[in-house]
Amino acid sequence: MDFGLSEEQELLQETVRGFAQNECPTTRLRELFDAGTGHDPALWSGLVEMGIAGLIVPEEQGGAGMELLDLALVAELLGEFAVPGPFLGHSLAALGVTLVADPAQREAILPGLADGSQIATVALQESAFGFAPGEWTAKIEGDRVSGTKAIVPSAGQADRFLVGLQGGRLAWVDAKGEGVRIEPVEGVDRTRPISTVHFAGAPASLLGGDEASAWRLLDAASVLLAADAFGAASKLIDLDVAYSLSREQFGQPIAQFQAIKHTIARIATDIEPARALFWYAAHAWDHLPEESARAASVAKAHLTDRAMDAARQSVELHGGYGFTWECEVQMWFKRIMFDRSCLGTPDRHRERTAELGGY
Amino acid sequence: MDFGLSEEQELLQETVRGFAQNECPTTRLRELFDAGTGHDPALWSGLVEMGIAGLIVPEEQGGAGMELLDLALVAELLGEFAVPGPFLGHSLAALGVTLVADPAQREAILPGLADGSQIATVALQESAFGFAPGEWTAKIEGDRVSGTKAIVPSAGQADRFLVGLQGGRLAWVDAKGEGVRIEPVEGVDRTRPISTVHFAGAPASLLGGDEASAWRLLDAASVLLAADAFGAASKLIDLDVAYSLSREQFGQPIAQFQAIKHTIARIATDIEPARALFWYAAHAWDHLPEESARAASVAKAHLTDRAMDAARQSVELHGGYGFTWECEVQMWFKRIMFDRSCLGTPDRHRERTAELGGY
Amino acid sequence: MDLEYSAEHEAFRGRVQEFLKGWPLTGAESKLPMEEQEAIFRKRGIEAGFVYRSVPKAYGGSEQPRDAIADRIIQEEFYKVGAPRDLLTQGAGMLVPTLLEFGTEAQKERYIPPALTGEERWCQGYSEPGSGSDLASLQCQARLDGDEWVLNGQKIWTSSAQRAHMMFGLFRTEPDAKKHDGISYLLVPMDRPGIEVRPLKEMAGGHEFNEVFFTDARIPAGNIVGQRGQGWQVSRATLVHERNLIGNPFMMREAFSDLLALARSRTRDGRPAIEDPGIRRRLAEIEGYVQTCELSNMRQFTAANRGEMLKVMRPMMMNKVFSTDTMQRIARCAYDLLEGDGVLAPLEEELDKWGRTASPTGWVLQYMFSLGPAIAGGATNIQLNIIGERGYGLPRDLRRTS
Amino acid sequence: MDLEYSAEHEAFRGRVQEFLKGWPLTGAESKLPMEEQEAIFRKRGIEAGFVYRSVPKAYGGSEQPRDAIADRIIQEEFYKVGAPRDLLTQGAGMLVPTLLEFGTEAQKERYIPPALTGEERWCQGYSEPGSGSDLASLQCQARLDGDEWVLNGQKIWTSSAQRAHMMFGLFRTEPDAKKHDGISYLLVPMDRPGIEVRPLKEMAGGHEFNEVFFTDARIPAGNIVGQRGQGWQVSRATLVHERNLIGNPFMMREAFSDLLALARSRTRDGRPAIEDPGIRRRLAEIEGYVQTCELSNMRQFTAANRGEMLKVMRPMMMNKVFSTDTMQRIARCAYDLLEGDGVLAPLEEELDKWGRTASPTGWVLQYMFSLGPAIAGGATNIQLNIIGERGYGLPRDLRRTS
Repeated sequence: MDFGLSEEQELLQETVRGFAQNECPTTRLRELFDAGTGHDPALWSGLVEMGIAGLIVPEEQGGAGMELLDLALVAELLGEFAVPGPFLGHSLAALGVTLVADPAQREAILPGLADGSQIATVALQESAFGFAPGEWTAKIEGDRVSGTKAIVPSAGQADRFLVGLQGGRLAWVDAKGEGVRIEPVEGVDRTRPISTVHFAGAPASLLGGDEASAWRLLDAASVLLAADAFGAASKLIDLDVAYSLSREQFGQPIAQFQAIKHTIARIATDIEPARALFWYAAHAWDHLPEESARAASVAKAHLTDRAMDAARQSVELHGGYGFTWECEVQMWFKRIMFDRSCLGTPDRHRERTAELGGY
Repeated sequence: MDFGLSEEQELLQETVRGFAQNECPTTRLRELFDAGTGHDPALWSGLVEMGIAGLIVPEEQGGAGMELLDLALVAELLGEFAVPGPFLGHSLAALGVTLVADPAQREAILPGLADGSQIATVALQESAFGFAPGEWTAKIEGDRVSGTKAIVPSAGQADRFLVGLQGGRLAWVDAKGEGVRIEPVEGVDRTRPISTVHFAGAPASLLGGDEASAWRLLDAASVLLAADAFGAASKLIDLDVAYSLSREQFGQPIAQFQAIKHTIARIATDIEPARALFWYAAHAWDHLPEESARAASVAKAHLTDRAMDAARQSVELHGGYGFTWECEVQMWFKRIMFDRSCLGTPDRHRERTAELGGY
Repeated sequence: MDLEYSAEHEAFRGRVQEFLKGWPLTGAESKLPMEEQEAIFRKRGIEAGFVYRSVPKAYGGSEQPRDAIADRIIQEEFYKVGAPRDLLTQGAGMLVPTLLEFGTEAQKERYIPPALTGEERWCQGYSEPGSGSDLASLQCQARLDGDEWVLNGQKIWTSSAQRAHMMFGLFRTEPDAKKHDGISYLLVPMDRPGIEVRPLKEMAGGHEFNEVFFTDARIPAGNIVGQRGQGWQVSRATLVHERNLIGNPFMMREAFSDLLALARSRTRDGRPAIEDPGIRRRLAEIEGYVQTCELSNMRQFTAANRGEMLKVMRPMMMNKVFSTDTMQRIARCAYDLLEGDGVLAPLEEELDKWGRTASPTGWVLQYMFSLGPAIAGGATNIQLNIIGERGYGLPRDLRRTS
Repeated sequence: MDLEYSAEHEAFRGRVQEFLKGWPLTGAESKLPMEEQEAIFRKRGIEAGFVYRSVPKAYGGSEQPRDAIADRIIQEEFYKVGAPRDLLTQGAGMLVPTLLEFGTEAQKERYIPPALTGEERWCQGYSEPGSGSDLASLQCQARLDGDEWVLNGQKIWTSSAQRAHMMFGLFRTEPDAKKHDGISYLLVPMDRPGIEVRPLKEMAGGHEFNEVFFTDARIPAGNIVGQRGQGWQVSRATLVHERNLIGNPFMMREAFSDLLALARSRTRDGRPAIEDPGIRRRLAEIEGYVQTCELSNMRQFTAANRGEMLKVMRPMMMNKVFSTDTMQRIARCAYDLLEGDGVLAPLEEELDKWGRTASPTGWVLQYMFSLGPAIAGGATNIQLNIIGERGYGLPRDLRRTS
């Protein structure tokens, strides 16, 4: 009975933190953010070298065979440093393949994902509203996939797409192959670019799966997005504290004003205890199948919503500066907008929580 | 084009304020509150003498023939001083009779209400949930009324009941007559006692009316309850200001702490501008029939909800003392609970606002 | 209380409506660039006595007798058809009233007419990096050198500076005087050497604000309004104007209508979102706030019209916090209705429109912009201090005494 | 991370469950008054090693090796069947740990055993009218006169004082020392002449709190815990306990279950309220807070168990504000579900139950009680100061220096 991180997990977080501090400090993040490509090959290589690309890929296929909790701990730190890149889509694609592919397919696909020689991403949600597998309409006929997918993360960098089909099945599609048209969409979060992807008879391998496995994949997505939002919100608290101590008004740091102090204390109280939500949701995904779906939806809804509140408060706390492109706050504000809107808003996940909880 | 009070109306408010200050100061209110009868014959006589009992009764029947706005301005002040007594039920009963009775009935009933020789009240809502005329089930057969009514204000003091019947019709019933059983219910607001009233073939005069006229009566009730809640919340702001200036902590008045100062500023900002809501709803009832229903529901929902927020904040602001029976705050807290719960909660009135607004 | 207009005012409204049949322009005029069309129509409005009513004819206004109800009718009717009336620019809206009160005859003649037409564009130089809500602490210097002021320092949050010909601003001219007493109100041509405008990009991507740097920039000694050291008092007049501009109730009602339209067009569970009971209640609750803004505004308008402003000092102080909160409620609800479209970036072409919107990306922009008012023109915390202190007699904040 | 219990602990749970088959009592014992039944069972729990595990056998505890997981298992299993375990009274919960840390041998022997059984009931005398959240400013005096302390002054918010035999309290014994240094921790028999208890009725109508007045009341000089002037430090230990007591996650989950039950039983538009989509989302949002309480508690529990409390200092500081907010959310939602029943007064017989509820009047009571925690044990504003200052290094409030 132990609800805490292992030494290995704390070390993993320290390692990723050290990497992010060195390779993605705010100055570098700012360059990438302004450039707007949402990708930096060097950064991604660094993560690949650390084994992040294959963290959750089984050891037999060259991965580290770790659990969703480990991946979520990485996601937290990538959120904290707003690290740009294809981590989210790539991790979910690897997870999806692991979940539903047969041994031969796994053997064919996963080693390339684990060693980073290929980047993959997921194409699941089809509109602003639908994200549930029951709403997916993409079809496979023979070995050709057709359909349109919205909010596909890092599609421009991807070599392969894991595509959600009617009935929750998943297919594997070559991003550079025929019948695939990537339509970049300007997303608000410039660290994780999005596209609409049109598949018109694109050659594909059907991997298998059903609605249950598709939900399982979505639950993992919820956990990673919740962890990312938590990391981003933690960073905002740090920025708030630093700004309130350095910014003077009426001859004293604004932190001296109780209204400012209490605003920060309230943001922190909203966020810090909720760290346990994504820990638990990840652990439940790994070990407590009966709790897993509900825990994932609770974590996604609660953490992304509270993080959004924190972001709004942080902008206000930074005064006029908070409203500028120059102020760091906006980069995390937008990161959280992505986490909150992508693959089911808090409302959607609350409706699911109620449903699963037998309200 | 003028959205403000007339000199007469300001004078009316001054008069009622002077009366309440003299006859119902907090010390007297406290006695009545602790006694729990929710009535003080001397206080009511004073209001009768000032013409409040017949304020809205037509001049032909001995009343002052004033408008709902005037009555609402009185209600505001009765809320501000939490004046106990049958004002609400009596005023609504007089209004209801004026709305639907035929000339002979008006002549028979209204003079007694206007001169205060009789006290009347309304028996409309039948359960915690239903308050809309469409949900009334009380029946009249011949000249006998049967049915059960909940949350009847000041039933113990009433000589007559105005009873809502199926289809929104209204009947006039002798409170002391056969077939009437008054079951006092302990209400949280000890300034306006409530009862469940059972009518079992009680002799009655059918006055007439339909769902539309019943709604009109309910709209007037919404305006009066909203005005009462506004007055109560204004009083709470005064109490908050006074307490925060007098109570010392860490060697200074707690008003010196920005958190306290801002709490008061926020409460006041929630309440003060919303004064215009009950003014408008009352004026619309008097002169703008097309706006009237929606304005009444908006005012009831918004003002009673904001006043409830103000009450909770005021308790917290008063610290441990705020939690006691001794602290004045509780009397207005409970007054507002009544205003908010009686004849349709904010949720109910918002659903109606949406419906009427063609959302 | 009477929400009807008098027969005289209804007749006046008729004249306004009649006049407004002339907008939009027709024929050859309708082919002109929009800016010219607006200038033409505004000029006609002045001639008809509907535009710039409080500005003397000598300076280009229509010099009408004070009549708040007529003003309101004009506002309503012009708003309905979107016709050009008084410019709400910094120049027409803020500089002109200040000059009318404090300017010399020569200043009025020189500056007011082109500010009214918009031919000469103005920006406001008050805020500085070190003095956001604390104007009295400003540092920008003006030193008199012969018959010229020499300016040094930095202004920030200068909106439209990139397009402005002139700036009215506050500069510290008496370094030895106490905080409030050492400031003067100067008029600065933006084309002088030593003045540099740098854009401040907003988080949403637009560019409305700027930093303005002064390095030994020289302007004539006569470009001062009021006396030396009197700038603080001179500027108060325009600050009051600024505060009143915020919280336009028409804007609020329009934003709410747009929100309702959004709720009708978005989907929940395969049906219009507006049919969801939870959304309906949330919208109705927001309408309570919107209606409060409108009606509180009407109450203040009446008090102004009656000359009883003292009676509405408290609600006036609250306008800004209240309307900011209300706009945030609207924008948040809209953002929730966007669902997955909340990941979209505002479109380039929408960035300059702080106004109505129908598109998802426009709502994303509103969602970010709705944070702006909490910051602009005095942060919410400062406003709450004002309400608590001036409105309810609570003590002022303590200051560090080191 | 591993939410399973080890085989040893599962075996331990088995033993606890086996033991708990003895509750409720049966046969002749079940006819005894409930208080006696509880005493009997609690005694058996001590003998079995499940109750008062951290108290030495010499003083009536069961003196078990420290094992936080075993404690948790006991808590879970006892809670499930509602069996009597460690009393959470002021005596057992707060005085006993203090005496164990600071008491003399004689004090331990005299006071701990009857506090554990509840035969001797204690109340806490900290708060005073002039020092709510600011304990160090307290004024109640104790003057040494020969071999007796002479007490004068007033305490307030003394819960259960009307039923207490003894009070542990803070008194100013060194009037010349600095604020914190002049306070001593005294043990006061409540039956002494010169002590008067007056009830403080709560707004809901109940009577749990009191004022206690001292007028030349005399107690033996030896009734002091720790040294003279050390009372502040002695009391900190129990304050830490008090803070931890607030925010029981079981209580939160139960209250949420009760809320769900209420939503099932109430009607909206002729159907169960729980079918309303808006209510469902609101309930699910509240569950997010409830789950956060539970899991944050579990995280803190693990840290305590590992001896890594420093890692969870921040969430620990937040427990009180967070759980108070969450209980308020629950009570508010319940109050909305009550609709018209929100006018009802709490029933007399419910007034002493601060716990679970199924009746509308019980929820009205909860609605009022949910305000209590924001006030008790340090108001929310003070807690926010602590979080900001100790948790995040922000500066302390300024004080008036007059």
